[in-house]
Amino acid sequence: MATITSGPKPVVELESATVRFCGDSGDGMQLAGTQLTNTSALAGNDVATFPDFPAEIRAPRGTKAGVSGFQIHFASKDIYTPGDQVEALVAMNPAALATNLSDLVPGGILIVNRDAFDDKGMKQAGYQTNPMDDGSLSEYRLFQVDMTKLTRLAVEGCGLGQKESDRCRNFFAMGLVFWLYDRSLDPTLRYIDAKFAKKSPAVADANRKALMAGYNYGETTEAFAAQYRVNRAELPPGTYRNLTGNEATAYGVMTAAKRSNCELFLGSYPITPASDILHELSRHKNFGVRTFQAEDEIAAITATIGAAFGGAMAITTSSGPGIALKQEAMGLAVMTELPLLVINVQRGGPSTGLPTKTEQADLLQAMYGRNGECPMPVVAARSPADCFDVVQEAWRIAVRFMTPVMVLTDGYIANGSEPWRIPDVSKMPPIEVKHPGPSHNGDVFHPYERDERLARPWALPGTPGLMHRIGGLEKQDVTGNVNYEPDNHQHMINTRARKVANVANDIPLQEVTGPEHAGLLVVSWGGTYGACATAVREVLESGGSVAHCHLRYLNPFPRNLGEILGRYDNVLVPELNRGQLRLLLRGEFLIDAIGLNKVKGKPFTVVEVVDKIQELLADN
Amino acid sequence: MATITSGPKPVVELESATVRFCGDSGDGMQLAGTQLTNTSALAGNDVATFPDFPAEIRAPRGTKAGVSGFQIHFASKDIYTPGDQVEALVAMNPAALATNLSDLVPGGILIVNRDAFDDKGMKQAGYQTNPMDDGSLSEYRLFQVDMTKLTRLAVEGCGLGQKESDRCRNFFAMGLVFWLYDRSLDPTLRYIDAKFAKKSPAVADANRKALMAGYNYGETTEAFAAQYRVNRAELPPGTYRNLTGNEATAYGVMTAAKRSNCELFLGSYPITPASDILHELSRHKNFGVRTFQAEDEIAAITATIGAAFGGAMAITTSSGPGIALKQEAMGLAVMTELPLLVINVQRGGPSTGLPTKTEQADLLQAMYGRNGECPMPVVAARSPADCFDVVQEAWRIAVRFMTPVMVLTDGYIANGSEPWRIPDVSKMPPIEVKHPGPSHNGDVFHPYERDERLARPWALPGTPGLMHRIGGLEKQDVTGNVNYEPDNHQHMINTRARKVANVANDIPLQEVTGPEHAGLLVVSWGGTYGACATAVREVLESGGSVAHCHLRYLNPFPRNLGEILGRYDNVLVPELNRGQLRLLLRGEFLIDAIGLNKVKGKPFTVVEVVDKIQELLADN
Amino acid sequence: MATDTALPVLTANDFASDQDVRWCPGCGDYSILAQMKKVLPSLGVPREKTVFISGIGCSSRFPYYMNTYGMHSIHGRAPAVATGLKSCRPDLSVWVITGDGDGLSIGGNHLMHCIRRNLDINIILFNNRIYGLTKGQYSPTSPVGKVTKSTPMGTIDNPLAPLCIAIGCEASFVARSIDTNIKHLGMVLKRAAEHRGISFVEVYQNCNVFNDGAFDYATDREQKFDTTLELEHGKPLIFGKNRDKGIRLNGMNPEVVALGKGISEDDLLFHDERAPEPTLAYLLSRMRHPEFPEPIGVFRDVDRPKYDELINAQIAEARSTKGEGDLQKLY
Amino acid sequence: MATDTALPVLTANDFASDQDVRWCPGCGDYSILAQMKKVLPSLGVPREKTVFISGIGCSSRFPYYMNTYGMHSIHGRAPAVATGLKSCRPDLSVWVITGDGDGLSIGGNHLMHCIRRNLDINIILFNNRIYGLTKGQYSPTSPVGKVTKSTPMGTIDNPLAPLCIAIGCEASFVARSIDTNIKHLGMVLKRAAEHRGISFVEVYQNCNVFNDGAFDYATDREQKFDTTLELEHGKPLIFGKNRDKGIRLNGMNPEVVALGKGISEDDLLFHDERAPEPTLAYLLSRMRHPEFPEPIGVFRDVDRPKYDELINAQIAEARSTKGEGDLQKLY
Ligand SMILES: Cc1ncc(C[n+]2csc(CCOP(=O)(O)OP(=O)(O)O)c2C)c(N)n1
Ligand SMILES: Cc1ncc(C[n+]2csc(CCOP(=O)(O)OP(=O)(O)O)c2C)c(N)n1
Ligand code: SF4
Ligand code: SF4
Ligand SMILES: [Mg+2]
Ligand SMILES: [Mg+2]
Repeated sequence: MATITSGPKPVVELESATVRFCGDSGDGMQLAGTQLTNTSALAGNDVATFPDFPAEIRAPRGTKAGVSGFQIHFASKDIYTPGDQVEALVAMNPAALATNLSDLVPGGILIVNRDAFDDKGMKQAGYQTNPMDDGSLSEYRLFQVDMTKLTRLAVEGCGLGQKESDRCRNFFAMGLVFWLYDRSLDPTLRYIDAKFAKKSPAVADANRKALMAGYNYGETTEAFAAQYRVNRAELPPGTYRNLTGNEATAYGVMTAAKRSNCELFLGSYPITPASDILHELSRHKNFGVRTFQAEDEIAAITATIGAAFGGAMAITTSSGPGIALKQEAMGLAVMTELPLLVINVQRGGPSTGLPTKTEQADLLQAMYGRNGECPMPVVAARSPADCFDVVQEAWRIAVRFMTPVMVLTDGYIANGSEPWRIPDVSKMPPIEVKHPGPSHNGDVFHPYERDERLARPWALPGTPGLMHRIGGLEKQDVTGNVNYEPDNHQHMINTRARKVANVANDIPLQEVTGPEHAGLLVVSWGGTYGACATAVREVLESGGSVAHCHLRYLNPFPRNLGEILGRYDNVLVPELNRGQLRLLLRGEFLIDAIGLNKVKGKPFTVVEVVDKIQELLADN
Repeated sequence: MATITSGPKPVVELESATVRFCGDSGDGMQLAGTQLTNTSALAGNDVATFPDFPAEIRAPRGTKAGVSGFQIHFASKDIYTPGDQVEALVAMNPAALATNLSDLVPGGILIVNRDAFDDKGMKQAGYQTNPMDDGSLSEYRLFQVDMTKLTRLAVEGCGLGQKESDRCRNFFAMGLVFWLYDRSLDPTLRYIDAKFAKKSPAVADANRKALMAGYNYGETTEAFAAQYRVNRAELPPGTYRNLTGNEATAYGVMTAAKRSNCELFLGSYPITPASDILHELSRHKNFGVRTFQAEDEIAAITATIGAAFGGAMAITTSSGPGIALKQEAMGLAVMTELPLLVINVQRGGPSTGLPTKTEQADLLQAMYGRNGECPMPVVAARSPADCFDVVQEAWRIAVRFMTPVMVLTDGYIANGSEPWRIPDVSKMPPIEVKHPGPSHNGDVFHPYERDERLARPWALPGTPGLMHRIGGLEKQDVTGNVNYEPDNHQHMINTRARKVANVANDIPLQEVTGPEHAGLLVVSWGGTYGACATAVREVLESGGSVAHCHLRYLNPFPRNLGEILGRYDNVLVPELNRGQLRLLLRGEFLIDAIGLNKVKGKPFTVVEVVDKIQELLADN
Repeated sequence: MATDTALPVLTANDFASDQDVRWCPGCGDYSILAQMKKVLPSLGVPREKTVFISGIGCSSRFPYYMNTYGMHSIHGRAPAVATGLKSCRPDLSVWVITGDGDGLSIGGNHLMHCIRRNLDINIILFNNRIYGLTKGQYSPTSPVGKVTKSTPMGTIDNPLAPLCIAIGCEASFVARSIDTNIKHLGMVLKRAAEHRGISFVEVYQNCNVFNDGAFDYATDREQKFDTTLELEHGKPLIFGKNRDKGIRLNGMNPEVVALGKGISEDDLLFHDERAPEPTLAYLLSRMRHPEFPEPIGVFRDVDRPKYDELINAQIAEARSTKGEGDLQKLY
Repeated sequence: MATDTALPVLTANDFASDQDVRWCPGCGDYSILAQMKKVLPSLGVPREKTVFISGIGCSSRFPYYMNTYGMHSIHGRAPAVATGLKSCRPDLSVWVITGDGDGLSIGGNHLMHCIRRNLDINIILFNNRIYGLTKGQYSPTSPVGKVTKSTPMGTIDNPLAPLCIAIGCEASFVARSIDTNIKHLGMVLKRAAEHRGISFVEVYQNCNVFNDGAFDYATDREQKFDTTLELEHGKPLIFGKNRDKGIRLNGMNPEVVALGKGISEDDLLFHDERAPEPTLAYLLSRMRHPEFPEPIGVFRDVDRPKYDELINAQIAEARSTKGEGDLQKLY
């Protein structure tokens, strides 16, 4: 297979690069982004990505509402975010240029498909005059490329109609960018083979040609003076692959099932941005994964409860509105003390809100969304790859304490991706699950007789002698019989609360990055990890007195959290909500935590966090 | 109609009396209690009641699970609770005696139906020997009455079978108690006429005879040495009637509908203890009340949203589990900014929990049970009669700010009753509702153009020129068009929050009973008002340094709450949950509020609150 | 464990739990419970392999009284709970107990989808045409005009016919019986248990406290022969104390005819449980008192692919084609 | 306001909102939207008296494109929203727009209860046999074996037939049409609007992105005459390019017969929209491709009491018997 090695032009070495492809939903920008991501990951870079697509299935072609983008940040150092600003922007049409230009750094590389700038296209984008001619782009390094024409030329003779030919444009754009960043074409050529060679050789051939054409265009034309190169990053040794958060979640639950030797059952109802977990898991039936696409979210979780009663590793996945619908049933899971996972891929709310945008506004719903005193452990993933670890940790807690556990991720990390260090399955410790064996002494079984952690036995239907009934009415401790006595109710309310509190004894102590004592402690949770970690690192490097504490465990909090919070003059809690963790910290620890809150459907930029930190440090 | 005036025996005057009828679910104890309650209310006493019945429809006759009780506290001073302890207990069978005796004060009056103490009955109650003979009741003033025999004798010749005859026993018991407390029989005789005279004269006649027989038994037999009398209380002038919380809620919404000149629509699905609101409202169709018994709670609230869109005063009623199911739809109401009431008659949780028991554990669900940042005003009623005022206040807020409002009551005040001062309809101020009129200029209507309070216009379908579409997706301010722009989302998130915060400017300042400064401030909300108010009064009378602040408005808090909290050395928050208001107060005001928490399905006793207050005052 | 699977001969009492039964005296639920306890030992399924799942309602208290595994879940969701359980544990014999409110009001959608998927479980719907546990509001099966706590002027909702719904979803087994008709009820429960795939059974149940006598027409010694009709596979539709009346098809519509005077059994509509098309079953499910005698017995009993079998078959197929999953390869 | 109620003559464009339509190019929803805009002006209902309520889905974006009142509510709940609105505002003409997922999956129960109550609204179900908005999972109407994002090995759920469900709930008006058959679609929408009581219409709609060609058999120039059958009241069931085939009743089962050679039109099954019993409509709703041509047009059109009329009639009756409510008296 053809391998093109770097050509004659000078190569500039960079520590990191941030590139964004943008165009119409139909232009295949997500694919372009994914290819550059995987290629960079294979090249040993650390990468972080941010796909951003419209809520509409497909808005009218050429409109701003229809613009789809994919941003990749790849570097030779370790990075945690897809980058605040774009250094190279590829715009396939006027609408894409209009909606994305503001993110391009001054002096940044701007590659535009000139052919798309006809009157209609410009009108849809709201351009009176062609921005490439009216000087409005002068502050950027503009490269006007007739991508449509060039692609058509390149694929001539592949026997494609014009429509199909134009579909190859994204490969041309990829080729050009790959040349610009000195990336190998091999992974993409392999992808083309795997994807199209059989189905339609003509298309495969055309895509290949377009890709090459783009690459050669960069190399041969005068337009581009130099190439850039980002060397491999010093990641911990191991083999890596690129993974999105939803993929990592799916792999994580499959791995947890294996480690606990359980059959895996997923009860789910499709909803953006959680559906991909269902899609991924449904592809792995040979792992004994049963996926049940239910009639609604309530059926999804109650089926999950049924599966848990039967002894499966049972999980349900959804997002905001669907989670709201599951709350009553979560109460049943708490009452029956069955282990299961409720995975909430948070999206923009309230109500239907902004389905394809990210947010962190379901933390309090996770804590308090149910009727009555109904405690559930809550954990949150901090990055795409972290989803893999967090769901396994959640399952460990669920079975050890016999309780449903809420796992929070969000649209940003669910769709975003990063390199994931492939673990060695044989080295993973088992997740211990105990089921009481048959009993023949004829005694009545006690389903609510508890162990030292206050967990009840997970007795499975089919086991002789352990017949018992559970349900949502208050029950007598030990016997599990329905019971309305005042003291028993108080005892059970306390017991359920203490059981969840006990989880704190089974999780690691909270760690802090940065100094033991400082002017400011940044406390974050979930998907804002990347921005906060990067921001704190930058401020530390510039000598600021700040530390970072990122919470994976939100209920219960780690045992030492209160002590940690006490060590710092100020506490800053950046959240993509109006201050939900902040309320919990204030209420539990009575500290005057300060909030940095943003609810725009977008993640924090590093700069936003840095500025707030500097502001607070300045105030002192 | 016969009126029996007080007889020869001496009459002891009391300031208050606490009486409890208890027996099998089939023994008509609720009726007995209600009659004594109404009679006492008519006699001008202040009264407070506590009906307590089993969750089972009808547990096996004679079992402890089947015991039903009704407690009445009537007094010549104003009272806020049904009384901690019982001064006179009427037990119709062994199970009732066994389960209720512990609440009777030492030296208290104990009236027992001797006939019910056969072997079977005593076995079911767990008595080895007859408690009336083994001296175990010696510390009480025991009166053994052969109620069954006496009743049968009394109703002889009314032409009833034995089963029906025995059904009259509760009237015999009533008669006896009425004599004991020197109460008029007239209201009960009137009740008998109204209820049975037409349907079955024989039954009416028998009940009348049984009632008289009981009364005469007290007067004529030697057994009872004296009568007791509780004089009329010094209640504010006006005409009073006795009302349960659910009745008051129903009357309140009907009154609010009238005051705002709206048609009333109730969308509801039956659930204990909220169903009686549906039952009551469905009886008043001539007030233009439309009651829709929906297929489930989700249909109930979404139908309510549809009715609100159409311009009705739309409300939905439910309890814990049903409220959990309504959360997603509440989000739609918040997003569409339509006025409606969600009334939650709280019951014991979590999950199905203790359906007939009371609890206050849905406050945080009310605040945070929805996905995304989804603020809703929350108000709570403090007593049965207060429900009448609170729902009207809630509706005033809902229409003035165009927002759904959550109203919290609980099983204790919903089923309990107290005298309610009948208001003068003609003197009630209207609740102002504005609907924009037709527009003929052909301009596009702006459904999200706001007034100074940030409320949007309530434009009704049918109005020419105002055609518009609303929904659950994020919308552009002013135009109301679907909009996913980051800054608009932030703006709308802030606007919805500010709008709810603005309610604080339209509600009265928080008041405090007791000293301006003191060692302790008791902060309560909802149905615990009575116990807290009484406890604080007692401690104040005994010279303790304490004050009481009862919150009707839970979101937003009154503007001056923070300032008030600051004035006291300590803050005690008694709640029938694990500290939900406490969390909110700590989180918002960073004060180290102390909790008195009880989750037993029962209200606080005054003593429990007094003891805690004394303990805290002692610590200082 | 051989001893356990070797099925010691069990009696009805072996299936009784240690909890005392808490329905109102005289409630129809008692006799359904009694018949269930009588039928189960005859099925050869050990107690520990039997699971009762219910929602909320008087009827839904049922599982507490059975010495089997059970879950008294939440209102309306039992069919969904059962779907998760049976999909993972096809080895279990799963029964769903529900009421006319639990199953047709809040739970109607789960019932519908569970039936159309043909999950191999038995659903018994106790139809007392009222909400019992919440003390007497009308239900989706209450007749129009019914005065209840929530409808003082009578209901205005046209009732749902449970069997019409089940047949509309292509239920593979559909039957009806009556609480007091204990021999017939026992037979129907046994047939339901024996059928593979979804078995949907409506049982007329008297709520003597809040809807007493709702089914007197069908239980009354005198009337019942004229108001009900026992379906028998392959037999003509005959009823009446002296079996002198029958149902004849007139076009698409059934009509009541008197036998004799020129009309013989052969002129009558013959019952066919196994008719591949549900149209006949649908027509029978539409026959209502007082116009018609109401059919009881098995309306439909056909074989269809079962959800729990299919979901596990796909697992097996995937394993045989792709081989047992290997995480290390997957990563 | 006379000027408004005096109905200025409106055109399709008057019913278009100012929002640009955001469906994929080529989506079947466009032609349904076009027909709706065409039909509405002919109904004589002013725009401000018309309300469109939808749930969530591509189809449910519909209200945004109409210059009427509208609500894009939450997933599956549109029928319930409409129930509250229509009960309080019988003066409005209310349309519910839903999809096969919105209406039959999460919303199945509300649909069922709304239909059985016979609320006087029109429900249009866009059936594309897929979840469009969430990008291609199978829906309750997807055929068994359908490979989708969530069923890589094919679905195992037996699909629901929307019309069977509607008829099982005694819908008083039931019809079916096809997005591309615009004349027929317009006719059906008009008939639905004219019917008083619930009008349930299933529209075959092509999702050209996630389920392209699902209905080719019914739209293809060549085949459609053999694969669909236009129902006409009082007419025999005839189909085929040369109208040379018909449906005959064989016992309870329909069968396809060739006309001529001994079989005349009179031997065929005749359509009767107004049959009081829904059995015929049910039988027709069971006819499926490829065994049978699929009937399109009006299956059933009968008159039944309407929920919104009844609920308001009780108010009126209460007022006339008890007199307008007086709070002071009540207290
Ligand atoms: C979510 C929820 N909504 C409402 C209720 C109250 N509720 C309990 S049972 C019931 C209906 C019972 O009727 P049915 O299913 O016919 O059972 P029955 O008591 O008649 O046997 C209702 C409305 C509940 N427990 N949970
Ligand atoms: C409570 C809730 N659950 C799930 C979703 C995600 N969702 C939106 S539309 C849809 C199904 C759409 O299918 P259909 O009703 O057939 O409409 P179509 O897009 O095919 O027109 C789903 C699952 C949601 N928005 N809300
Ligand atoms: S209320 Fe009716 S259904 Fe419930 S237990 Fe009593 S009699 Fe049976
Ligand atoms: S996804 Fe399908 S249904 Fe949705 S708009 Fe596109 S083509 Fe239409
Ligand atoms: Mg019932
Ligand atoms: Mg669809």
